Amino acid sequence: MKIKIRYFGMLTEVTGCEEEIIDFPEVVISELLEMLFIKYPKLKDKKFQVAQNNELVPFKTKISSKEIVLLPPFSGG
Amino acid sequence: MKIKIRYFGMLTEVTGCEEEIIDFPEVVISELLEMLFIKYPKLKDKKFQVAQNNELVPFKTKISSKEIVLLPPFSGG
Amino acid sequence: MSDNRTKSVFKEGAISSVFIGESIAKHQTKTSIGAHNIFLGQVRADVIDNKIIKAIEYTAHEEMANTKFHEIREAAFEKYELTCMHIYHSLGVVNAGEICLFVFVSSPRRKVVFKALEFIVEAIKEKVPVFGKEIFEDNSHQWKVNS
Amino acid sequence: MSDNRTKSVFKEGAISSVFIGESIAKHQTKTSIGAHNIFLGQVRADVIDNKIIKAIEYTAHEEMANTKFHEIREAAFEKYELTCMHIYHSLGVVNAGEICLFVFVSSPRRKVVFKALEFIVEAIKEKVPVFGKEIFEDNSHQWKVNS
Repeated sequence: MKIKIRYFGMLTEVTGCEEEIIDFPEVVISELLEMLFIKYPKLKDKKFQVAQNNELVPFKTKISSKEIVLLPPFSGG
Repeated sequence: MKIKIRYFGMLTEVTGCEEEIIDFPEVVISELLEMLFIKYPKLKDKKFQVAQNNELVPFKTKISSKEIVLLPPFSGG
Repeated sequence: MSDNRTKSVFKEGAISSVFIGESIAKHQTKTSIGAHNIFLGQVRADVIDNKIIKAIEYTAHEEMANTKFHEIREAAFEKYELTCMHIYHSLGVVNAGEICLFVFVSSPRRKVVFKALEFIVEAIKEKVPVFGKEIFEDNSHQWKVNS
Repeated sequence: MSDNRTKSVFKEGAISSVFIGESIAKHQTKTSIGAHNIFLGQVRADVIDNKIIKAIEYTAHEEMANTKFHEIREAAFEKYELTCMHIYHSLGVVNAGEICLFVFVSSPRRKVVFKALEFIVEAIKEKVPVFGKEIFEDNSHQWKVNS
């Protein structure tokens, strides 16, 4: 399954990109994150939340979208 | 003792004036009011407060200013 | 930083949106400010017994009102960490839809501005001797009562 | 009366004082309104380790942000008796002293506008995925953290 992963704010400095497409066989977000932690070891030290379908979701959620988004703490306003 | 009495808002419709000078021998505001109630019987039905020296004062206060002000309920803003 | 404490509060007639915009612009050189909060009172065209209010005519005991505005300003600066504060109130006729009260507070941080603005507006309504005469379209009137 | 619900919230660059003044002017035909409350977020020139912040560059997850702005708007109209509500947030670079957030609520009566405005501003800070990059005068940066 090909998934687009998007990064925002300070996370883009860890990954060096704003988005990437990863071919990924697993079904749960936490498994995807484990893979990303191997690819980007510094990501593990960052505070972030995950959204899919424009909603924040717990890490144990099944992937149900073609797009997974990693969001650092919000700092609008 | 000559005292200037000033009226504001709806009270000016009861007294027909915004200010008047009254020659008044007494020393307490409530006594002044008794006299005004005789002059303007409808004043008794109105809600108002009294100020002297730019401060609201109880009716039992002694007159210590040349100017006594009758103020209906405030309705600014 | 509590500047402009002695500026006059009363303005003849309505307070224009251009004046409000210019007041905001003047604060853009004050780069310690992080949050502004502005209250605007606008004259409503209320309908009472089938008659529409077309304007409010404001009068005030000006000397006492200025004393009270000054006390409210001092109390707000004492209570809250404000960078600046401005209060303007109309005197004379303000038509329905026009602005009669403009209160503007600024602070480095946001949480304080909400509390400070409400404190000031409520104090103005309660303590300042201003009187509104509500004028209907047929030129009859009634005296405004604050709730 | 909850108009303008679908207007876009994000604006490229700073929000000008003229734009704010014009927004106020547009509400003067709505004569059921008695009270407006406006929050403005302004970029502070904070000093951190002897370096001055000269600007904040904002980015956002726009689709999710618009969903969240819509939810906040619906919740506020549900909770409070508002005549109208407008939210604008900057994207891109906003210099110190310039305005990056403009929230505008209006209601027939004043008490509700204070509560509604604070509710909306706090919800924006908490729920909307916007990210501020604080840029120092030497062009180094740090990521903004909301308190």
